[in-house]
Amino acid sequence: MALITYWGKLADLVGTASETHTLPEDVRDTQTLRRWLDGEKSGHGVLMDPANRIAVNDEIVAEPAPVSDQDQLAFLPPVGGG
Amino acid sequence: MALITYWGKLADLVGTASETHTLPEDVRDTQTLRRWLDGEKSGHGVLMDPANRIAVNDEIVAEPAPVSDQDQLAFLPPVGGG
Amino acid sequence: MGEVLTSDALSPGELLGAFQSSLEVSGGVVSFCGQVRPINGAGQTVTTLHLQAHPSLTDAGILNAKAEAHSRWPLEASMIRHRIGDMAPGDTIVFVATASAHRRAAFESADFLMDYLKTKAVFWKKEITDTGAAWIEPRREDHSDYARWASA
Amino acid sequence: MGEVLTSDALSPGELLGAFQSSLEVSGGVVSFCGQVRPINGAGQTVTTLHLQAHPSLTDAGILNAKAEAHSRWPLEASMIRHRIGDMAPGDTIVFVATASAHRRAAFESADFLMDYLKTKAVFWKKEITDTGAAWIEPRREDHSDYARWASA
Repeated sequence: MALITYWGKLADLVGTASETHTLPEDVRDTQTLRRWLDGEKSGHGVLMDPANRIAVNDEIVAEPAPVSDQDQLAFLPPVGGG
Repeated sequence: MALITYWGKLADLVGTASETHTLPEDVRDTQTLRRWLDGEKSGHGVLMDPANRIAVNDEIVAEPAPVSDQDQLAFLPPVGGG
Repeated sequence: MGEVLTSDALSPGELLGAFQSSLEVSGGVVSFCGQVRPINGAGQTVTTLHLQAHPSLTDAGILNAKAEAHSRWPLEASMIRHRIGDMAPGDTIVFVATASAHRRAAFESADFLMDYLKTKAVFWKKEITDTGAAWIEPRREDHSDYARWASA
Repeated sequence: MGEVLTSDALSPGELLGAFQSSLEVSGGVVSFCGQVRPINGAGQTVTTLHLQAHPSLTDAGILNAKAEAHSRWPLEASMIRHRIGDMAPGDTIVFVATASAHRRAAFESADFLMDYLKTKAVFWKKEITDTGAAWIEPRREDHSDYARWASA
């Protein structure tokens, strides 16, 4: 089971901040993850948008990057504080 | 009588911070003032140095500027705070 | 949450006082504090600003930026405090202070840290106004401000 | 002496706190404080720094510079406090704060005011070290720092 988290506006857009999924066999990297999950969540492309970055186990990754069913996968929209 | 004041390092160099003088008849502007006073105070040119500016009645002047025997004349070495 | 992030109110005067009394040799200290503005860029009345941080990425990124500031400028010390959670107009969101023997180093490094915090630090901001709620992202100028530091 | 010059100790934390609580709309506040350094540029131990001001020229010049800052940048407020008389190492010589809706305006105007104070403000500084006393004048970098603002 992978833990998938959505941050900032993405939690509002997909309707949850955190969920677990058993990743399908053919989801092996961030590219296949994005396509599959955007369909699951009816994201209408928002989870495909590279402006929304992915962290795998608390590291923001250069994509495509491998993912596995034991990972924590975070979707991070554009950031900014201050 | 003119009130002549010396600020910063100039008070140390001429040995006083403030003095009154009756200006000689031929001292009519800052240029003649500088030459006369540098002789009086044995300034060895320090009062002729344009880096040391003159304020007439609390206004820093563009030189040469007129001076009279009723003026307050201040000699101001290079400034800087902070 | 480490020493950077807090959900408690920030008091810039007290933070600056504490920062300064910790210094030994610096001639110059620059501070920046950012407050929640009562009116947003669209002229709407802001009631609440909500700042969300990530439990590990936010802190790690800020500590990296702090280390980069110390490697680029000769700083004696720096301090970064960033509020998270719900804030009201006038509340301090962020406090940054830098200390150096050289005034220019103190100014530039504080400026650099603020540009980082505005565009690269892992925060998400939601603004609640009298007409609704909206997630807000850095402005174009914030990104070009940060880009100034790339060439140095 | 007006509100700028004082022979009493300056407390930057208290000044920043007071400045900030006076603000209504600004999103960003930049402050600078300069302290007496315990060791001078030549490596000598400083015991006292003496700052002399002129009774009218100093204040008038600083108020002019403040007005110029307000005409060049969209500031809500600014504060300048400068110590005169005898100071010990660690004492605050100068405190400047600027507030604006725009962070860049707050940074640039504080920087401008400090460049003014370092090179144009009517002060004379005498440094007393363990080896004697010397009048000190602005460094070459201070003058080139101020010259940055001429073209804008």
